[in-house]
Amino acid sequence: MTQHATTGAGRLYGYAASGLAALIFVAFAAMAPGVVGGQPVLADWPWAPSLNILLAFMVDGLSLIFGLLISGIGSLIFLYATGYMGDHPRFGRFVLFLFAFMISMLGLVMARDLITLFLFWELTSITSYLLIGFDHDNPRARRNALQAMLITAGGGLALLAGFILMGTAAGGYDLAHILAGQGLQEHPLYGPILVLVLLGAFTKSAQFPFHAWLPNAMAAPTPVSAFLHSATMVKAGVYLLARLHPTLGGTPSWTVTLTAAGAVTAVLASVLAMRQGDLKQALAYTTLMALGMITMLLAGSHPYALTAAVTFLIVHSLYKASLFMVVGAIDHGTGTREVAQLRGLGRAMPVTAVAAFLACASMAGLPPMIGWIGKELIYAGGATMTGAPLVLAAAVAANALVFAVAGVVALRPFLGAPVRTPYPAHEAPWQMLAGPIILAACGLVAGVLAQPLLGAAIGSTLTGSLLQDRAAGLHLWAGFNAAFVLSILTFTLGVMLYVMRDRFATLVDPVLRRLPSLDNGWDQLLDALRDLAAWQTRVLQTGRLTGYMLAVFAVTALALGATILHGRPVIMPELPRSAFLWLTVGFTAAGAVVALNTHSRIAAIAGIGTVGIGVAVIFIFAGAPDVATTQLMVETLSAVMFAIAALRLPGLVERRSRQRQLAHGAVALAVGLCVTVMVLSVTASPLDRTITQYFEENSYVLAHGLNIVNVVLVDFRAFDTFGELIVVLLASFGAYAVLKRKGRAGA
Amino acid sequence: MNSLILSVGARFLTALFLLFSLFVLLRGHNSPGGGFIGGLIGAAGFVLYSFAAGVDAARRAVRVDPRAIGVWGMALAIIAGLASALASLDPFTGLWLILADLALSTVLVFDIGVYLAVFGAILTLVFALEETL
Amino acid sequence: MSWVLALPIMIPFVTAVLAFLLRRSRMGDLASVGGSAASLVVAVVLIAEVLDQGVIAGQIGGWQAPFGITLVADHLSAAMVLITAIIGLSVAVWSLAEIGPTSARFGYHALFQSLLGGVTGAFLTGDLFNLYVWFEVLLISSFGLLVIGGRKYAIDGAVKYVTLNLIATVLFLAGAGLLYGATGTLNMADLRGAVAASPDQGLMTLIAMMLMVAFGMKAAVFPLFFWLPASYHTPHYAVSAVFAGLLTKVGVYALLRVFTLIFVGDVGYTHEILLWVSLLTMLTGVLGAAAQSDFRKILSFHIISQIGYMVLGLALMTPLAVMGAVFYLLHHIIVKTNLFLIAGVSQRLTGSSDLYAIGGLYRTAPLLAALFIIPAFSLAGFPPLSGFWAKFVIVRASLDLGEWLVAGVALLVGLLTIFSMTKIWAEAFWKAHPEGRQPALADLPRSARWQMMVPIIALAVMTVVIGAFPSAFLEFATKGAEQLLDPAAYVAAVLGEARR
Amino acid sequence: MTPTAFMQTSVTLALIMVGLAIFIGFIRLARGPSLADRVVALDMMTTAVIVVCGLYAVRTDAEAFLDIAVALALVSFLSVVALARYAERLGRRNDRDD
Amino acid sequence: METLVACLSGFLVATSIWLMLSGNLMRFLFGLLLLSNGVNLAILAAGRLTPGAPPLLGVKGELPADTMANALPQALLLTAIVIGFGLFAFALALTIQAYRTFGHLEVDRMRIAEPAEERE
Repeated sequence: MTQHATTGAGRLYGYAASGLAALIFVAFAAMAPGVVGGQPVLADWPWAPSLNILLAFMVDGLSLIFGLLISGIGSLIFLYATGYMGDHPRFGRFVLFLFAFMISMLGLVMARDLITLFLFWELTSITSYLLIGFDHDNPRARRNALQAMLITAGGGLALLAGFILMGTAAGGYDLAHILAGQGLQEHPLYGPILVLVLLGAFTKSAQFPFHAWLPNAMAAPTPVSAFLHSATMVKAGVYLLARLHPTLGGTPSWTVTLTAAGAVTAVLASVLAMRQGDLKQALAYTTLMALGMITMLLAGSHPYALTAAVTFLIVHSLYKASLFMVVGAIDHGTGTREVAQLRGLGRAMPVTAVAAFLACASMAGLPPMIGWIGKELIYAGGATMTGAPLVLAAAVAANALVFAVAGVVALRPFLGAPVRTPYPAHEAPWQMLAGPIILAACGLVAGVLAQPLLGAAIGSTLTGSLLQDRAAGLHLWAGFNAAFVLSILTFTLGVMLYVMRDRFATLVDPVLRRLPSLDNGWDQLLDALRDLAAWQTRVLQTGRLTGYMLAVFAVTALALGATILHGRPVIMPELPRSAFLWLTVGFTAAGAVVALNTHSRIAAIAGIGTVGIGVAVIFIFAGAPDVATTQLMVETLSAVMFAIAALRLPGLVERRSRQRQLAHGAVALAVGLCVTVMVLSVTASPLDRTITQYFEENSYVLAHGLNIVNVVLVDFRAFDTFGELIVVLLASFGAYAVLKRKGRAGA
Repeated sequence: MNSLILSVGARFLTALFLLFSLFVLLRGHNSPGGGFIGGLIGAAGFVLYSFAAGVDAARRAVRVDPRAIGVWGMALAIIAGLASALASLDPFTGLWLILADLALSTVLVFDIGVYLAVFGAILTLVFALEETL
Repeated sequence: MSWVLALPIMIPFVTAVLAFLLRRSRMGDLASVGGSAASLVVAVVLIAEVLDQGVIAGQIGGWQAPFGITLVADHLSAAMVLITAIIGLSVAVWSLAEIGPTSARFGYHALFQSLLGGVTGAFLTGDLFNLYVWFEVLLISSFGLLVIGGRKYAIDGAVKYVTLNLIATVLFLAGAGLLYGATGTLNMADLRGAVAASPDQGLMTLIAMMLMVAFGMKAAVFPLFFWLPASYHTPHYAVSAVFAGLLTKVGVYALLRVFTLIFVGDVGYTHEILLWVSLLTMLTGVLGAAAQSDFRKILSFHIISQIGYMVLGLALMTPLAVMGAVFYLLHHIIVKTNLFLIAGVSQRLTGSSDLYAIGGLYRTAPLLAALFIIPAFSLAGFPPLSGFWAKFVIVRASLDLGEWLVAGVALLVGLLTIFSMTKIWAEAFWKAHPEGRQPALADLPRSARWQMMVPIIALAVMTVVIGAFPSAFLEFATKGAEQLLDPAAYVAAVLGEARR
Repeated sequence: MTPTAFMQTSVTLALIMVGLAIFIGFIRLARGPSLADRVVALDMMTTAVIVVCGLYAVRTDAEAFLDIAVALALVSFLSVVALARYAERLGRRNDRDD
Repeated sequence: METLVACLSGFLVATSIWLMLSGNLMRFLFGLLLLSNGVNLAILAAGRLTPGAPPLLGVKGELPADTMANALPQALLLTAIVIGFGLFAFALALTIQAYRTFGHLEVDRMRIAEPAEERE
């Protein structure tokens, strides 16, 4: 990486952000006693009172757990990032985005108003877009950032609709109010609300079938993955499910949907995780598995299931953040993340190895790690759920697979004889080691001291946020029960899978290959969208002016014609007897006919001139000398200008095919007919002449003029005339510019 | 165009046009006419002149850039519209000064503005068209 | 009273005269900026008056309505005037950096100011025929501005723009004339009563449709929008910015005004049509954008799609929906103008507007990148930017009515908007410049940098402020919508107790 | 038949005849075939309109229509001059009009 | 009388549309002129046709004995005619410039601003 002048400053930003995050962590910790004691912290400001929207926040048990995880892991991540990429030329920008992301995430978990929540939800989408695409010179990164953005933002829009409906159903957007109410399970809008909210949550938490974006999001720098895909971004969806569990949960549709989506995601993801050659990809898929597991547990309504969900969430955040950082350290130290190229790193990277072992032990669910308690609880909770056998089977399968993956990640790279790597393997700097070690150690400490450390927080989450009457206890030894048996089964299966992973590969690979790839489907979807767009543009925006005009006139004819049929205006035709008028109308129309098809420019001009003269005669006939004079003057000047212009213009040729002519003629006649009908209908009833009468009476008295038309023009309606003179003047300006400005190149 | 009658007559005709246009302008408030028609007729005079003597000669005869004439007309119309502020009346209210038989008013100023704007605009147009060969 | 209404219209024309007379010196440019600043001051006074007194009306020439021409300002009009002044000043300043002495000598500033005058006149007039006149003023100014750069493709764009818009204005003229013939009045407040009292309601609907086509064309709704994408990418950037902000909005304003004040007799028919039109407008606009690869063309198509939202608000005709339309109108002017200005800076820095031929702005022009994010994401409807509230209100209004399809389309279009905005972002900002250029703001001359960036920053700040502190703006829009849906105050202000 | 009635009838008859004249002039204008034919026909029609103005002034007893006649008489030949110029230049360029 | 003018107005509108659609810019201009005339006639007819007395008052401002023609639509028409002329003049200039730019007046072949799609 190239050295940059601002390197020192960049690192400083990293440390500062880490410190700030640590302060936030402390602040949350300080809030903990009160919150655990059942006193959530509340704050709100009016935001859009006319829409009944608050900028409202609340810290209860659930928010507290998330807040601690986000700020705590965040602090370590900033430290890690400083070691990992502190000399990147745009590291300052990186820290800024990551910090903005952290704040958005904290806002999300503390929001008490649905719209406030949505605000931060979307902010996480934007900031994660910028972070995933941080390596913006790489087209792959840009593509994957877009994918993440579109899927999560699309879900976000569904969520918005869901929230709006919830607001309507519950009579407000204030969560405190909604959760205190009856729950919306019986409300007629429940169905749509559920579908829309789940769409939002599933896309954000990458549940099947929206999971494709998450592994692709690994294009981001590793600190981003470690943060976004362990404790934060992807957890937003599960957070939302947990948060809304009391008001939306518990119905059959909730249970079935969550169980199915969670189970499929968990199993599929863990199978896929087994098959990844890239360590980071493998971790990404196990993240999916964890999200699936939590979603599945949130389908339940029993305290055991929910305790398991919350506990497993903590478990996963701790080990996954740690492991991502470990992988980053390996990448940093050796130049590769390919499992196949990594052996025997334990000697060169001892601290990393320790962190990896500890984290993987938690991931595998080995005692006395917190992961063991989490797994036990999953089985205990799963047993309470509807469809328990299926749930348990899925859980065992997923856990066993993850056990094997843990082996691949933690054992293989560090054990055995060292092999050649792109760089000679070396330990990472301290900034990059602090995070993994601390978090992995937390997994151990939390396991040993589970109940004293976490019991109260989880308890208050269950009773305060999820409105259960109690929580399950967190014990390393819960007795020789069904859960224990299943754990043993899991280990056995896991070991078998690890040992026979090549056999397993030959077994599943053909199946996996045949599965439709959602990622390819994504590209096809976008291509289809582009094709549709291109097709539409070809059809509508053809670049051919006659097509545009035909559309405009056809729409006019259609709009007027349909309305005539719809409203049936009254018409009373009545033919005049004046022979002179007939003659005038006759030659006017004939003049138009001459202009219609002639190839001679002069004949066309003369024809138009005839029409002008005819119209002027009608004006005379109607007692409008001013108008007639103006008409004749304008007609003369138009003819003069045309005559000047015609010298520079080519002759006229009719190029339309017979068919076109017919179509154009039909549209033209239709519009003309509509105009005639309108005029006839207007003249069918008498005119209210109040205004004219006023003009006639006051034109001399008040405006000192005998020519009423002129008085109207310069006095009664002088403002029209003012605009009109500007139009004429500006027309000449425009024409002058168009004719005189020498054409510049450029196309 | 080399028609003797036209080139000889054009000077007189242009003067006649101008005179007639002023006449139409000034009496417009009471009989058919007014700024528009006056402006059109006045401009027609110079159009004829340009036919007879060429655009350059016509431009010289007008002396000022026709666009500027038009803008001054617009300025006059604006002044006429805003003048009523002095009498704290609504905008575009006519102010009348009637001396015996002669009526002077902002309304007339406004009409003169219209005249000049139309006059300038048409000459701008026709001259620009003529010059694009 | 009437002066505060007339001055916002008159000042731009005075400025136009001054700017033209001073066109050969730098003073012309300064006159334009000064005049725009004066307009802004007057617009602020106007809106203060309106906030203070409700709907205000003034009679031109002192002729009592409905005999003379009335100027009226309610919340909507006053806000539109203010925003026009803001856009006017921003673009006038921005123009200093783009418009060269040649365009100035051909009367750029005069045309530009007249455009603003015409737009303001259209917002303030209470007379249908006078509205037509202001439409023409802004139209002819826009013709001039479109071609003043003298580029070849501008001629092509102008041919399409001019021909199609001429058709629209003739339709408007015919509609106004026929409506006069049917009711005997042109005053819009008076027309409300006259149209309602007309014995031939079928005819009223028919004239309403004629005006709908005319205004719909101005507003660029489906399927009458062709002129917009054909021309908006061809003139000076300053010109397309002010077009993008204001021109179509005049059409939307006219629709809003006429179809809440005058033609409410057959809402089941007219507004149902508007509803379908709005949906198709949203969809076709956003899909059109997805097919483009030119910065300004993408933005042009998005104008169409966003117009759909505003028309949708009108079509739904509930207080909340109309409020959404009003809010959308105001927010969109700021955002869209800003995006075109940013496109202008981008073109200046990277040398093209073809997204496949440019890039690298993110790395070397981070300020511009940050400033693009704000309006772009506001357009896409992300909180806490102004566009979020606009979209929120419209979607909520349609959901409240149980219009699932409408809400779905509105949301889908939001998603596709994100798609286009991120496309611009990825191609122009993230991607490296294909020719390896390193476009940076420092490349601009010092003065141009200020002239271009200050308006962009100001507009971006407005977007953020409206989004972050929406309550005052929402309440304002609510009040505006109330006035639209119940025009009693409007009618009373115009006509007094005298007539009808 | 009173003199007024006689006057009215004659004016109406005259109007119809002028109308016919315009129509006949129009036929020349439409058929051409030469450019000069058309230009002259147009001029003739304009002149006929001047007559219409006069007759109409007599019929309605409103002198306002005479003003149109005067103005038109003054300006009408402008278009003829312009068209003639056009014809002349076209001839010089050997450009056929159709 | 209105009926006949209404028919003429509709006829002029129809012919103008046919001309406008022809794809030739000069014909579009012819169409534009006819369209203005047609619409002006429609406005005149909508304001009712009163054969005879022009809206002029007597020397002392007295109203004439028989009803006068409606002054308001006449004023509107005057405005409309002049505006129409301005628009026409601009369109004419644009046509000349388009011819100088493209060498022809076929609008469908003016494809600089919206070139035919190449990537397909």
